[in-house]
Amino acid sequence: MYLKLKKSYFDVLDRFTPFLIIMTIVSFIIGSYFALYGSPPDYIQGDSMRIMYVHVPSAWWALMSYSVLAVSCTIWFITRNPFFNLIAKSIAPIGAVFTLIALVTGSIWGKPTWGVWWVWDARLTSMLLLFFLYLAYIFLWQAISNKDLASKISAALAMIGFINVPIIKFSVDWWNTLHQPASISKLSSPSIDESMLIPLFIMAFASLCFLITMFSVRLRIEFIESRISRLRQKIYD
Amino acid sequence: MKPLYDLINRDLKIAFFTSSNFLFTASFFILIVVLIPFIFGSDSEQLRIIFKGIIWISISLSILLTLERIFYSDYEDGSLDLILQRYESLEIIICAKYIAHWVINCLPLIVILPFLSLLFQLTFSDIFPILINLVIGSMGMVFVATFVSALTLGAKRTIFLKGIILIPLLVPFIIFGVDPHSWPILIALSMMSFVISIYASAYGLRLYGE
Amino acid sequence: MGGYGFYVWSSYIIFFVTISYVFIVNLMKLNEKKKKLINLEKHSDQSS
Amino acid sequence: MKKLSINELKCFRGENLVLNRISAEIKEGETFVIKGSNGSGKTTLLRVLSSLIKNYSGTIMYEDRDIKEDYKFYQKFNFIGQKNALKENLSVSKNFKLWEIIYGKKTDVNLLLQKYNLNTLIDKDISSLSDGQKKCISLLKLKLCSVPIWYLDEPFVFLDSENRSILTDEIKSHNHRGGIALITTNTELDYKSDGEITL
Repeated sequence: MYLKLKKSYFDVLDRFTPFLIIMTIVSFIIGSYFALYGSPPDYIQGDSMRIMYVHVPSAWWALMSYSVLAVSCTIWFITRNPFFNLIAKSIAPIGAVFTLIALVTGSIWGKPTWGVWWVWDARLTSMLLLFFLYLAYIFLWQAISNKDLASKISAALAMIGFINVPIIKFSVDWWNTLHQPASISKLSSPSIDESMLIPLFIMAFASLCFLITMFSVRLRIEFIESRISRLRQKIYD
Repeated sequence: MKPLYDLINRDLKIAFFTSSNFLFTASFFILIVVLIPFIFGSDSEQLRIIFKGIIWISISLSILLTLERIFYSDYEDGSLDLILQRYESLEIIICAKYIAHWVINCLPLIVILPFLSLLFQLTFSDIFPILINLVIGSMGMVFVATFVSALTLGAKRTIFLKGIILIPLLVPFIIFGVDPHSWPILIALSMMSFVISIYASAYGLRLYGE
Repeated sequence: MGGYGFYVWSSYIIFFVTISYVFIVNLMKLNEKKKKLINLEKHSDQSS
Repeated sequence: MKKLSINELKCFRGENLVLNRISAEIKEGETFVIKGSNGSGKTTLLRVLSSLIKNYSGTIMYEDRDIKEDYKFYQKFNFIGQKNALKENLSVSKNFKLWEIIYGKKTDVNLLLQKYNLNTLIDKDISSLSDGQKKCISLLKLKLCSVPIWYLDEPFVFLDSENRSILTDEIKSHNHRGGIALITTNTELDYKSDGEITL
């Protein structure tokens, strides 16, 4: 099974990359302005609310990346088109980075709000487990030297991990209701003021642009790598 | 049923011939449990609370430490090839592994648990719910460990990688296992992981047969 | 920032430093691979 | 006529085409040698023929039945791979006990080892044996079941001249009984084979 994608498709990606980079930078600047100065502080949490504008988008895109990963692995299982494996392989590190950012900013937000750096809150705990799922996927690619085998195995594990995500979420919620003292305030507030939605959405958009940029760059790296290995084979045969 | 019996017999024989037999796992548990009072002090009230956690920690550890014995040791010396060519049905090979592995590594803990609980001044009525959860939960954990082992056969000998893959998958079992009233969920979870495990392990073995 | 300045700034700095690090590393890797590919293509043209 | 016929066999490993249109016909009582440089797919061919690899195109027929449809085919061959299937920390006799379970047949291990002058090894641990001794013991698996087809992957590696001739005699007598033998090797055989498959 050869990668049936022409080089020209990836040249299109190459041409779009500068545009994406500019869009990312501009929307991050606008978003940061709104997030840090252009919006009022929350009337309960005060200025620590501003951490949410980087924390929440990271958590969203971390979860979305895992869904993309698992869905593309599933499609790969059905169609056996290696392109979907490349998608999964290139999005995994970005998702892991977003998960890490969500974890770190979450615990920074926790310090002024809860008074401690880490609470065994259901969301934080399941995010931590998600991070391990990402790590397992990435390490598996490195541990198996036969790339064809690695793609099959990691796709299977990504799918099993995807089945496991709701189970982990459910079990951690269950565990949390048993052990958590009720005094700690939850992350989600019932209603978000419109003035907070604007910076949140701009930052989310900027992070998404960043994700797409990184994704296209990594996709190109993977594609070039597979071309290199095929060329090497041609030369040494 | 003959192939199933044969394969279980073979695994049990290997366990008895080598040092990895029942005595080994049982003494491993006893050692971990004995370490605990040195850390937390001899206050029996506190120890009684911790005891349940120790049991689950030690069973997860034993599942993790013996992970490579499920398929990897057979794969490494070539016995897996022999088994795969002599037995037509992968599912029987996998089921035999479940039973043999559970009997060797989890059954000793369950058997000695009532005696160990005497050290912590627990009565049988205290220990009975833990025991039921332990039986169901350890079976589910063995199912998960089997497919992780089957899928990572081609990876280099890295117990850390296998641990990173395995531990997040074991978390739900530990959460529901520790709660004495959630045994129905534990049964559902174990049955689900049985179904997934049969498919995933067969997939893994088929890949490495190649 | 009402006493929360340290937390807010540190989280923003962590966020931006991390993503620009990831960005630069991957861009450098892409350029390196591109060079490698061009070299190899030259090599295969010569050999064929 | 019991013959093993391979027809237009093709097998991919990942993106590489390892076996390209292999055809051969091996009649009963014949020994075939599979030749090829390192990494040319000799072991892959044997694994395909012993249906460990099921993902191939082309047909393999034995006794005029496709081996994919013959669910009893696994009782008709014995594949001795390059790995010895020996547990390093167990003694020879205990390893034989494990093999007996897998092959489903009891044998007198003492007698078997005596026949090949290996009876001094019976209580030794595998880890203390040399590579040649391990190979000899691994090849004794052929004696644990009587099957018409033998697949031997590099059987002569590590063997000294005495054991080579013993193995050659064994293969010859297997052929006399009407058995088929397929051997991969890098070196020349001591006698002329009935045919070759070159990869």
